[in-house]
Amino acid sequence: MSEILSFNQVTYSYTPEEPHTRNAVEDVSFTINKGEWITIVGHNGSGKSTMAKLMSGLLMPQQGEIRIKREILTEENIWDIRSQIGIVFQNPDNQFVGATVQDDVAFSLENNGVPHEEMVKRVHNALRQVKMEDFINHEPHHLSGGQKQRVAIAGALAMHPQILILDEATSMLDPQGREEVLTIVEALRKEIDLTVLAITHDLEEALLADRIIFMNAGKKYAEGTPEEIFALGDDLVQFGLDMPFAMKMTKLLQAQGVQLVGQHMTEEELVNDLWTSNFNK
Amino acid sequence: MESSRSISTSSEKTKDLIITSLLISLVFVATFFINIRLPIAANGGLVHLGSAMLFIIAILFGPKKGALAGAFGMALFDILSGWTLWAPFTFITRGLQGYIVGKIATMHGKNGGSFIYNLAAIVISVPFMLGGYYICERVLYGNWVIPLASIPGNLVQNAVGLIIAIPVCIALKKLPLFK
Amino acid sequence: MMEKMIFGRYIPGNSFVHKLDPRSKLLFVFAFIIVVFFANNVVTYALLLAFTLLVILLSRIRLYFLINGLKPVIFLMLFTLILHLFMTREGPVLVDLGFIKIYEEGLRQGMFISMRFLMLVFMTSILTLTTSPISITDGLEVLLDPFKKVKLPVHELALMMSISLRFIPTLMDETDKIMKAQMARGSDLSAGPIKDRLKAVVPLLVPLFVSAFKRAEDLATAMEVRGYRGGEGRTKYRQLKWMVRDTAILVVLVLLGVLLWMLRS
Amino acid sequence: MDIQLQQVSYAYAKGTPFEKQALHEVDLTIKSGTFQAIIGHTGSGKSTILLHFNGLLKPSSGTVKIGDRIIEAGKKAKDLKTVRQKVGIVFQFPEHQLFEETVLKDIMFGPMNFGVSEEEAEKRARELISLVGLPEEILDKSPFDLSGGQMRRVAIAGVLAMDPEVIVLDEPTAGLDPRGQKEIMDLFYTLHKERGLTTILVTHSMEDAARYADSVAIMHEGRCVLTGDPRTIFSDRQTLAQFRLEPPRIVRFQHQVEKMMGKTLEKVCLTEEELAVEIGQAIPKGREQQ
Ligand SMILES: Nc1ncnc2c1ncn2[C@@H]1O[C@H](COP(=O)(O)OP(=O)(O)OP(=O)(O)O)[C@@H](O)[C@H]1O
Ligand SMILES: Nc1ncnc2c1ncn2[C@@H]1O[C@H](COP(=O)(O)OP(=O)(O)OP(=O)(O)O)[C@@H](O)[C@H]1O
Ligand SMILES: [Mg+2]
Ligand SMILES: [Mg+2]
Repeated sequence: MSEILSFNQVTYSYTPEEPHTRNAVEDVSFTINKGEWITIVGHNGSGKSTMAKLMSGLLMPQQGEIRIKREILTEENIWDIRSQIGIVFQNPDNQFVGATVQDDVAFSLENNGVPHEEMVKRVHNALRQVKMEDFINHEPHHLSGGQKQRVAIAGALAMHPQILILDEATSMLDPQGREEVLTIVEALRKEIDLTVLAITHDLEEALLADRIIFMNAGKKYAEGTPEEIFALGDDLVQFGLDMPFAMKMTKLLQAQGVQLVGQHMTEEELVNDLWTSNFNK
Repeated sequence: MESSRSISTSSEKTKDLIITSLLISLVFVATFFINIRLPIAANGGLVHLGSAMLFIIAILFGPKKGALAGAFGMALFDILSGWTLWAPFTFITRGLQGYIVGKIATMHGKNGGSFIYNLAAIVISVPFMLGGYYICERVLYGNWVIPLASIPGNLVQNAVGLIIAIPVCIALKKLPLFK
Repeated sequence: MMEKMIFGRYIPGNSFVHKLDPRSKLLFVFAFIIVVFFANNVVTYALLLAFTLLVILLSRIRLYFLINGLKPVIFLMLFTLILHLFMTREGPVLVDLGFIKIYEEGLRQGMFISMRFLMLVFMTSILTLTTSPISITDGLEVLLDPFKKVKLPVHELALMMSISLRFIPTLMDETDKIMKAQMARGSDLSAGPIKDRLKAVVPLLVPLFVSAFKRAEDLATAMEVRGYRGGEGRTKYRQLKWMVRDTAILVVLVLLGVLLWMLRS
Repeated sequence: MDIQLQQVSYAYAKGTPFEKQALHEVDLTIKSGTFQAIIGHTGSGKSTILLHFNGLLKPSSGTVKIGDRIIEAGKKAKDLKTVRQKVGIVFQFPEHQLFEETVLKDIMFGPMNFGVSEEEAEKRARELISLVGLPEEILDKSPFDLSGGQMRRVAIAGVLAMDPEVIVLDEPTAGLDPRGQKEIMDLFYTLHKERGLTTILVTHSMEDAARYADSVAIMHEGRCVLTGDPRTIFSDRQTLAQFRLEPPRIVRFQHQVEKMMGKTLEKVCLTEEELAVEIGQAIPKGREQQ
């Protein structure tokens, strides 16, 4: 496995001149490998978006270093590095630059001086990948939130990025929109070997990840597989999150004296356990 | 808004450009969409807030943004609502007006915070606006008298703009955003 | 999502005029405004009128839209006509009502000026009815390109235009929402004593500015991550194509201008 | 205060080429003191209907009765202020409506518009700020210096300060972290229970509708297609699917469990706690010892 992004003791404060306010991100380290799906979870204000901005060089850490493909992120190489990272932000309206869908997808290509014929090819390709090619001439205010987010993903894909960062990209969407976006991202990962870093509050969404980084008040509280993180149980609730449905159910059932063997992440597992532990003996 | 050390100059420029763009949109929206019903005969009493918005922007953001927002925002309104022919005149006249208001309101380090300067800025800009339209319409109608007809309407617009802009500026000045 | 865009007059279509390059349309309208002032007698005005009608036909715009666009200016046109009728006192008297006399020259002048006015309004309307605001912006950007030499930030201005066009619907939506929210809290622009109506402006505009700034910040971030760093080294996705028809229509206009110049008295 | 919609239709941009019929002959009655959920696919007309509850929109045809006030299509509705005071609306992202210099002033803004005295308004603000779970010091801060979650609470306090009899919520928890979401929903539920506030919740979350509502109405393409108690509505998978909705997770899970057990439970459960008890009772206890 090859390392693609790493934080090494990164600290960032929006107000370094006020030592009493807590740092937005404090002493955070982790490594992400190529092809992984990582999720960052944490309460409102725990520093997740700040981390996304640090990764793309929108902010520079006051301490520590960030490496992208083992290269340290500096003021000099940010433009090069940005072209390898795609970010989709939370508010679908505030990141749509172009007048129409195709203009928006082309925006990053234009910025990077991609020749015209190549641009046309890439725009169509990217829109096909997110299944929006029928909307090529639509204006943003005629699209739903989920569709706008898919266009934003296409805009990122057009640059053939190595890493796709989703900063709560689904949190302003309705359930259908959320579903649309997640399905597309999952499909893409298989299709083009993308590394995905998703920031979210949605624990069911976090279950999709290979690994979860759990933030609390600017610090990394825990890191591990979904099983490991959700085993923290009450800590999750205490730090602003919640337990996934199946786990909550497991606990409640056990409190009712129902026999269950272990902790369960998904409903299927739980139902199976219910069956084997209680009926199928 | 963020700490100085993280921001390169290119990003400041980008942000500035976008803010100006949104100010243009705001002038347009105020002209096209925000109406206030007042007991004035003109227009059935509906007065738009375009001029007020233009004054507010010029006072808070200075001559350059004032001029751009006025010129583009108001000309865009003309183009998009059937006054295409007037758009170039509006562009010049309203741009000039935004510039004058912004220039005077931010003179002598006042930065849009002085009641007297803001008032003077708007009042002084009015003759320029009226004159600008007068000259342009003179060309259009080939007559010295007809353009006089639009003066009362323009005066009302400016007066309402003044009455609204001055208190709103005071309120906005208190925001962390504009300190 | 919301189909609430009721602004803008562009009517998509496939006519000859629609298909023209925005640059040629802009140049055309600009030149037309000059040419119109050449006309000064019946023949030249008739020629101009015929030409205008031809362009209207070619644009295949329903007359309804053009007439509709006239609404705001119809009063001005009538006013111009009447003023000229009564104020010009040259030539033979046509109508004599004792206290009012209408002279032939007055009628001529009134008719001519109103017609000139009408043709200008029509031509500029056709431009905006057949060209989307964003194409107009594209066209202007290219036409103004030479001015880069005198430090006119053409790229920035064009980008500014396109971003503000893009955000108009969003901000209109936002305005509507804030208005409703404040109305629900008892502050209303359209009802109550005048003092209260004026007071209701602050609760509307403050959140509107705050929101616009938040959006500006987000958008700046989004643009920068997508590699935006000013106009240098950028390529353009939207390409304008200058066709034979674009040259043709400008040539025709020049010929018309020459003809009018020769025929004017 | 009952709210009753009779044959209410509404069209946006009426009389323009962009006319959009958003509501079609909606009949809906919300009894005083109920917790009513309104659910439906995006664009089904939920937000539009909500704007009729306090006269922010007037029906194109039909009538809206709010308590003893009647708002009728075609008639001029005078003095909507009393209605607006009695029906408070918490819009989606209510923090976008904050504008005053201090949190205190912002909370006082609503009540003072409705003629409440300054002292009384301030008293209410001080009470409410702790009710929404914020420290009193915050009253003197600028609302723009607060975090998103805090701003949301201040905005909610601003609506509650009007002392409404009915409170209408349009997705009040969007964008908050799970704990914030739960706290806000619990706050509204407590208010509903303790003060008898009629509560109308517009939501995409079937879970919230199931957990809190006494009555559920489904909107579909501008029509109110179904109303009823949540147990009945959420147990009917087919009907929900027809309106592009899914049953809440808990109901889906119950379904899975029932399939596995090969028998149905006594009732359709709407909360995790309820279901756990039901399953506990359905499990063949005797066999555990075997
Ligand atoms: N532009 C800024 N200026 C000053 N402080 C900021 C700024 N942006 C964020 N902060 C502060 O930094 C901390 C971390 O914020 P961040 O936006 O990274 O949190 P988050 O985890 O993304 O929260 P959310 O879930 O609400 O998006 C918060 O305490 C926040 O108040
Ligand atoms: N101001 C407006 N102008 C024109 N059409 C509108 C306007 N507001 C809403 N609509 C349209 O009316 C219909 C109903 O919209 P509404 O906002 O009530 O739906 P909703 O159920 O609240 O959707 P969501 O779940 O996305 O909030 C939609 O088709 C929408 O596009
Ligand atoms: Mg964030
Ligand atoms: Mg809605």
